[in-house]
Amino acid sequence: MIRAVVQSEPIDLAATLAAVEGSGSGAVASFSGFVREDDGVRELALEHYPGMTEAVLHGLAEEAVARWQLHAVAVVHRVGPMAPGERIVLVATAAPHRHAALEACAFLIDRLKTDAPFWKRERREEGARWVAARDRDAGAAERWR
Amino acid sequence: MIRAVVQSEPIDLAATLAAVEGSGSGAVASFSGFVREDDGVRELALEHYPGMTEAVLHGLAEEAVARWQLHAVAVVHRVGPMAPGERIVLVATAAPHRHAALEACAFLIDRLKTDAPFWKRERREEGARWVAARDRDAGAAERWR
Amino acid sequence: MTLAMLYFAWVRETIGTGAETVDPPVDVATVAQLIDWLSDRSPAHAEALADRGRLRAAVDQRFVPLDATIDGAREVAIFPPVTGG
Amino acid sequence: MTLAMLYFAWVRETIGTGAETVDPPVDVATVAQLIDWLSDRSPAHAEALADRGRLRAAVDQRFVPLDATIDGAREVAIFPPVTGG
Repeated sequence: MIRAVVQSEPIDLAATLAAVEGSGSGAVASFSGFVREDDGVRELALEHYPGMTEAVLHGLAEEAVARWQLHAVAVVHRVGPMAPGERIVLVATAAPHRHAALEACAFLIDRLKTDAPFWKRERREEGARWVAARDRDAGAAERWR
Repeated sequence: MIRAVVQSEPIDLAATLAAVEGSGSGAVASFSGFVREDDGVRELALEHYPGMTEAVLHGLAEEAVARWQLHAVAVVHRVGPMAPGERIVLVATAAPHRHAALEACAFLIDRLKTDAPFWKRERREEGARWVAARDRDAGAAERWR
Repeated sequence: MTLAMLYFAWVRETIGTGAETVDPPVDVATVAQLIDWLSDRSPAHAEALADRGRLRAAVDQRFVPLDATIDGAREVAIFPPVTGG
Repeated sequence: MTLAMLYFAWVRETIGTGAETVDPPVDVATVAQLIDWLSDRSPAHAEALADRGRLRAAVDQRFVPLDATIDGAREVAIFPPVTGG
């Protein structure tokens, strides 16, 4: 099972994990990224490139399936405005072995950060700004190439 | 928050993840191990060493918190009889950064496999047997020392 | 050559639109040359496209370096470095 | 010296009990010597404890090698290699 979704609705963790766990695998890993609650951001808004985004996410999911022999993978990314504490992204993987499941999660989130066309704009007390890309994200993605 | 639990009841994924996510962190990772559905096991029964098990799990959780600056960690392990497809173990971590959360999950499940006193007995069509320890699990735990 | 241009994030905000159709002359062969040509469309375009180091591009929904050709392209997108996840 | 012995998994099954209180003589100083001494308690003990390579131990709820001392111990557990997770 491959599920790659971009949505403006809140991400349903339970439903997504249940779908991945339904593959009957021995090992399931997940990673969620959240709008941090502790650094003064009042709202985070995500913009994306419709069409390209979904294709990139699906391609990364397919690459992970091939590389780690995954039984199931889900990549769900939210767009639009979000409040602190809300889930921005969820990746989940099912594999025969624990290291495959965890590594594939790391791969998906690292590569998503550099390969998928999303842009974050954060609103703080002092105003709104587009978030700058971080060099360390490029480095993290590089280790999977 | 540190939660280290051994229980005979089914593991409540949603409640456990909600508790870990409640820390307000930017990154939450999880790993679940299941009774495989595809290799002929009809029932898996877990025995453990009451008292020592809980202490070991709590100690591993504390070590993970210190090593990866986790905001929250949960380790929940089931004991007693389980059917194929049921969750045996859940580890979940909340951290400021994604790699910390994912690495801490790998550490917890790797070390739990060699350090926590659990024993698996599986029942198949041809009879029941105690599961033998695997050398590769010792190797996986060794990389964290 | 008719191109569908797409702009995202602060490139979109500064230009004032997320999409426009353009018809560059045939000597506009690369994304970088396209950016040069687009910069003359308005002061807003010029401002948004001034700093090449902060711009990234996709041709027909694939990331490309700015020196990539636009030969045969239908859709070109210009945007800042991505920040998802 | 009174010791609470605990047995788990197939060690427990083969011996036929998961817990017993024993009172080894003072010259029983290590886990290995305790295993030798326990083996004489019954044929079931002898069978369960025959293959040292398959046995692991904990003294007062800490894993120890078989040559560890039992001096001052209150609880000693003998079991196969663990298989949780």
